[in-house]
Amino acid sequence: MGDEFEPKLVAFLCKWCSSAGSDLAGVSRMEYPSNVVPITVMCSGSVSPLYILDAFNKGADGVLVSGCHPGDCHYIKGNYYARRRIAFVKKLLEYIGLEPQRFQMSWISAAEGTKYTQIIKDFVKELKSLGPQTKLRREQ
Amino acid sequence: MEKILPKISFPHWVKKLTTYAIYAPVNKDDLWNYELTDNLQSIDLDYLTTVLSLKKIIFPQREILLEFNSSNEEGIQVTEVLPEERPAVIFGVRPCDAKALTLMDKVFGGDFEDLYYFKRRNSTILVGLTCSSPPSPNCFCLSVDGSPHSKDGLDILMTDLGDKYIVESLTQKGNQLINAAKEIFQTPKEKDKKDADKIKADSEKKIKRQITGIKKIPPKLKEMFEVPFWNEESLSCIRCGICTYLCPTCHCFDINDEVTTSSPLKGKRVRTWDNCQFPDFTMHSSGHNPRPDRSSRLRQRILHKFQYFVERYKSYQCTGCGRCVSKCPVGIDIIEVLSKVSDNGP
Amino acid sequence: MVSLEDLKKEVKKILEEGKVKYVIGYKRGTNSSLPIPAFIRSAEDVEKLIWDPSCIHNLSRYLVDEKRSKAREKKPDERPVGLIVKGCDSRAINVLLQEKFINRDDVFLIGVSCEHAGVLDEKKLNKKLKGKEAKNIEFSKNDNFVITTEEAKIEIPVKEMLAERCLECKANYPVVYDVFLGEKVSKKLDDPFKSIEKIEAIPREEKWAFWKKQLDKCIRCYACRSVCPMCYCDECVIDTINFAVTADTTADEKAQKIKWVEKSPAFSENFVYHFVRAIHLAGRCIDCGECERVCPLDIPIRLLNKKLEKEAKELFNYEAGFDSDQPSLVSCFKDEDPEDFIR
Amino acid sequence: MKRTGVFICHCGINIAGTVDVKRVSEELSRYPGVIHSEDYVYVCSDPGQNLIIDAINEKKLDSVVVACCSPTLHETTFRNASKSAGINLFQCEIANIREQCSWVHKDIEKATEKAIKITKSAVKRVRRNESLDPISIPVTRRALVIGGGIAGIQAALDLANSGFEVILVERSPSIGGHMIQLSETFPTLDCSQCILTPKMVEVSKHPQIKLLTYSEVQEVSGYVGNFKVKILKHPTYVYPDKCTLCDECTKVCPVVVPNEFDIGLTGRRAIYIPFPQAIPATYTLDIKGCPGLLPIACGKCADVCEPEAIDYDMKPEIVEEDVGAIIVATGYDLYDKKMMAEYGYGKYSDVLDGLQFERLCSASGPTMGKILRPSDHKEPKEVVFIQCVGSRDPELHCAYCSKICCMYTAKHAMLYKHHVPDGQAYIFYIDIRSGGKGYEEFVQRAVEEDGVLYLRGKVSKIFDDKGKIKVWGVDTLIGKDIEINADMVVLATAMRPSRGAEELAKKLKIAMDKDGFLSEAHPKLRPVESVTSGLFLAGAAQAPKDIPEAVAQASGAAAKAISILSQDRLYHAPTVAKVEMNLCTGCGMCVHVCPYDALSLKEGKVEVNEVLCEGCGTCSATCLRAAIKVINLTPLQIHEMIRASLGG
Repeated sequence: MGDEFEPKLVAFLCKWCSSAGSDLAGVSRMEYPSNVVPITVMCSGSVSPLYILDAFNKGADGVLVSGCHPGDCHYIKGNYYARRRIAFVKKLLEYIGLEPQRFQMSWISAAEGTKYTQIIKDFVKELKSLGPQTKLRREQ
Repeated sequence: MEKILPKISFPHWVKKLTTYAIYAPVNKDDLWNYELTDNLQSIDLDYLTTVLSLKKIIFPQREILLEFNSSNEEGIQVTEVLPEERPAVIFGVRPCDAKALTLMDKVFGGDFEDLYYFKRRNSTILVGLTCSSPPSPNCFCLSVDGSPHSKDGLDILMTDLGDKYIVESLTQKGNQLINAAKEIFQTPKEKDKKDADKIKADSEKKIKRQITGIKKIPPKLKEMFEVPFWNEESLSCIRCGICTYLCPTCHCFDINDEVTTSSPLKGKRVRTWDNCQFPDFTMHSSGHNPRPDRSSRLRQRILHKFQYFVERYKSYQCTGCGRCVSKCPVGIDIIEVLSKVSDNGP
Repeated sequence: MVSLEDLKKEVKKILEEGKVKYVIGYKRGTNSSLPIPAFIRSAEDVEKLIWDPSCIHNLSRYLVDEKRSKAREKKPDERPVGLIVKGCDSRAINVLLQEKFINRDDVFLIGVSCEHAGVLDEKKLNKKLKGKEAKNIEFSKNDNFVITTEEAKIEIPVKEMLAERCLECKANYPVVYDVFLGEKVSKKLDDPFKSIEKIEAIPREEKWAFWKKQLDKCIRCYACRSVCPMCYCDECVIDTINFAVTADTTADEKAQKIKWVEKSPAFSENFVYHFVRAIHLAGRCIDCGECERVCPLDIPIRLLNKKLEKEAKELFNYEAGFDSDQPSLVSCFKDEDPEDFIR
Repeated sequence: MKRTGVFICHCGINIAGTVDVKRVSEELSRYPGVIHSEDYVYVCSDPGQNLIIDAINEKKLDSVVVACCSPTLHETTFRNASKSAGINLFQCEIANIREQCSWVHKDIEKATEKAIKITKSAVKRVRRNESLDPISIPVTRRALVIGGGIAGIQAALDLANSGFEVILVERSPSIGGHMIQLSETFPTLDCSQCILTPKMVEVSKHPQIKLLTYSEVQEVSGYVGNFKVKILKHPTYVYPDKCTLCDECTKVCPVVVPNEFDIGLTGRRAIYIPFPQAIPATYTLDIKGCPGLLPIACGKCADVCEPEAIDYDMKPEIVEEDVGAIIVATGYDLYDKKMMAEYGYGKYSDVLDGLQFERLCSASGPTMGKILRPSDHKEPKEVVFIQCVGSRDPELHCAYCSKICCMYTAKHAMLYKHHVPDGQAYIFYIDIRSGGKGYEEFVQRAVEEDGVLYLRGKVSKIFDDKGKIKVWGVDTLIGKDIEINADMVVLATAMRPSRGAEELAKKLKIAMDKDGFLSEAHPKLRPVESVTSGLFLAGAAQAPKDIPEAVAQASGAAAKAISILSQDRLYHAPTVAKVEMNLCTGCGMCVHVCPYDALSLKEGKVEVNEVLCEGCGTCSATCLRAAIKVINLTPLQIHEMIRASLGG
């Protein structure tokens, strides 16, 4: 089993909701695959499309951007801008033929440790069935 | 050595050259380019000037120079990465592109031989083809000491005689290539030679564009470093890199370290084409840019090709392929610019 | 129909009145039949002007150079620059106004209408002429292209030779101008997103193969961004050191440059470049098609930008270049923006 | 390159149980820039913190990464420890390897790999952190309260009594708001005016309160601690200090206009005092009704004014004030009656709204406290009260519940029964919402003691029928149509944000919710703050509320304001946006997206107001040319963190 493909998942979590939600998952001792490495940013609105491309370019098999639910943004409306920006990134990635499952966005509140756990579990499962992401990654 | 090769025998010749990588002009989606091909039935004579010149094979846009690795305890290990030495044959080479390589040889040769360049250059055999009619409306090889049937840089020159080619071997490498399939080559008749001469002579007449008074240009340019002329000529320039990247003689490059992982440190040192028309080409780390605007960059391109290079290597750094003229998005025309220098310069 | 004589008259007038410092229009090129940009400074120069369906260039791009050179001058001529704009070009002006790159009084716009349908496609023309030179290009009464070469006069149906973007154009007349020539006739030829729908319809792996093949070709000559009026940044984010350094630039600022892409023209790097450019043009690209026209490798760059134009329209009902007062697409939102893709 | 120290906490077995901390420490010790790497059982303990301090001193570290629990827990602890060893607070970063790693994974090998990536990522980040000091801002120790209703009065008094100068701005000629119009208040039925007027007088006499009535806020600039306010003071044409309240002027004034105080049930003159207890106690000349300010047009009031208190040449005045905090208490208006034509409001004079009914019940009202029909001054024998008029009606009117109507309608019905014991009160309702101290008991009392008849259902039609008002409705509990021949109908119309609130919100840059009420910073945790720091909300301007809630929020807002005003200087996190001037083209996209209005364009470049900026970074993702970034979480840092997270 040691040779099983272990996807690399980068998760951009907003500090106030999604990262707090993942903390809650920890406090509640929920279990999910270790394939995800979180990068806490201040707000989902600060996630530049370049970050997403950079992650794929550097070998990520999947990228998650997660922010507060609409209306709950710590910074009032950053997640609304994120929603627009990410929509374009997602549409364009799919347009060039990247598997849509590789790039996802979610709303995870500070109370949704369960949701975070579930999303990571599903995401990793999907990535495992897709296999390594070779389309956008830089040749090693 | 001169031989006749019936066109139907051409595939047999290619088939014999199994040890070589075979390149030829290939049309993909209406664009011609020299491509690696394993199924060369004929050389499509109808082909127009390739978008990129031979440069992309001999001096590729990206070349790995070395690899570095610090994964073990002995510090950083550096491994030289040399190009593969598989001998290659390039068919259908336009004389101007072959000539361009002779110019590039001067740059990469000299006191320090560029190992990477010459590994490829020396293992490549160039089979040229006389341009019976100009492959581009902007061909001007005659103006820059070239011709549609120039033998410079070629190992073999083929000329299309209808149902056959007359094949002139020009070098030892050329002879080798013919000898690889001796049996299919015939001895040319006098008429064939005469026909070939006629085609060559006619081919020159078909070249429409020329630079008037090219000889006057290098000395004139010498006096033209600071004149408003460049400003005027570069007004429409959009500072893209087409002219330079498509030029068969432009050879500037940049070297970068492409780091794969930082711990342990691993990566490659690569050489890539660079482009004097880009604003960052001359950017100093201090922030000073000695060629800050379009006019100084256009001047650099012209002066390099028609003054500095001439002074140093006694030849123009231009083979008249016309690529920069045809592909300039805004119609900047080096023939026109130089003609103006010749007519009106100091 | 825009008459060349009217156009010359207009240009002559504003030059003679001293209303503008110069006018950017089109003149005959030296290397082929296609026109090239002309910088008209005097009334005599006006005679060089031409106007026909091969006047492809989006001249608004030169406002970038104008702004840069103006910034370098000690006592700049504050008069506006005269500019001949087609429908798409005028939308570019609107975006530049929206982004405060120019002020409205920096430009004097001579709007010309594409009442016959638009401009031709250079590549389609070259294919048709096979190296022959077109002496004259015009429209016939029934809106066909009439191309006169040395040997013959050929009539070609509009759809065969028109630039792809003109076939899908939404407004073939200028939306902002000071002087307007021609008639505002809206002419719809194709579905506005026909070319995009074609790609959207193909299976994912074929899409991927298509784009892989296309972006593999890129040699990063950057002609696409160089010709783009929206790519007016002094430094592109994907460049590493091409940095408009001034005396105030700190060492820290220089050290903070990021190498998002390598200089190597590998697919992964080309992809980041083209993708970022497309994303940055979302809600800004006005589909002048210049990026695709100038690409020496024929990469269908327009199909990337146009895709996001489609999404902007469909998801957010946003169209670029029609209103210079609205906030940019990505600097506004609506509560009801779609989020069906969010988990 | 920096000299970074890495400390890996075991957290007992919380981390060490799943993560091989020794291996993390060893891997990190080989990472570029890491000078020191060690693990310890509890880094947050005193000996643990001492390890950090000693390592900083001994190995001349200039930055620290602690791999431990979530930064929400011990970031401050470790930053302070680092600071005590002489390095800047911002040179310490936390790698969360507990909540986000050891607690959620079981496989030691994999969890260790991940912990290494997280820690390397933090090292990458701290390497590019700048040393920063909190931004310090001076504070103007005065406050502005906008709105002189009960909420504004309460807030002003709380502030003033705490020793801070207050400017209280009220749009109308007197403070008091809607509360002064009420007769009695639920659930205690104490007299509204009796409890409010003492507070109004206190305001007028308070040395720390500067009262500006008949005034409106025209412009607000600046930021927390340092607002600059321009207030437009409309001319009243009467000098309050000269006016003796003799009332001679109104006797001669030829103009009668509807009296706002009685919601049009009575008239008043163009020169008037809104109500006898008005504060400031003075007359106002309303030029909208006045025939003209030129003595030639009328001039009667000035003629009879013996103290010469009337001055037709009085001009509008702009008052400029510097304040440190602002409380917005602009209150509510009732839903526009034009919208409620379906209930005959405005068409039949005996269809009243709640405030009009209050005036009818009020001892100081037009009928001296007698409940009489406006049409014929007869005592109504059957009165229908309708709740949720305009509220809870998402299709046609307002989706929200106006909250106070259930209670005041019960009160109205009760008051009616007290005035007309033989009359019958009907109440049409959807639900009875009587949450609040003594509220449910109050409603029960209306039903049980006063015999108010509650009908669950909606009214379908109201029309005039020979001097009576016929009310058709449905009782949905018994499913029967109901017809009532009423003498009077009272509508509990919805509460709306007061007129002009939207305009004011724009001036103050306070967000509004979809209904036009001012948005609080957080619905649960920051209910009295607006998103802009230094701006607070009180009363019905934020959402419909009753008097005790308005008062409580006002006191809360005052306390919040005091927490700013009581300081000499304010400190603001320095991790704010920063502009690379030579990349900025001044397109203004970031200015648009900034939720805090911290960005503005100046000479073609964007400028950051560091005090307003909260460092969210939305600007940086919006900028097409990476010309703006948030200090200490820059794109470069994230770029390197991405690399580290992927094992590069």
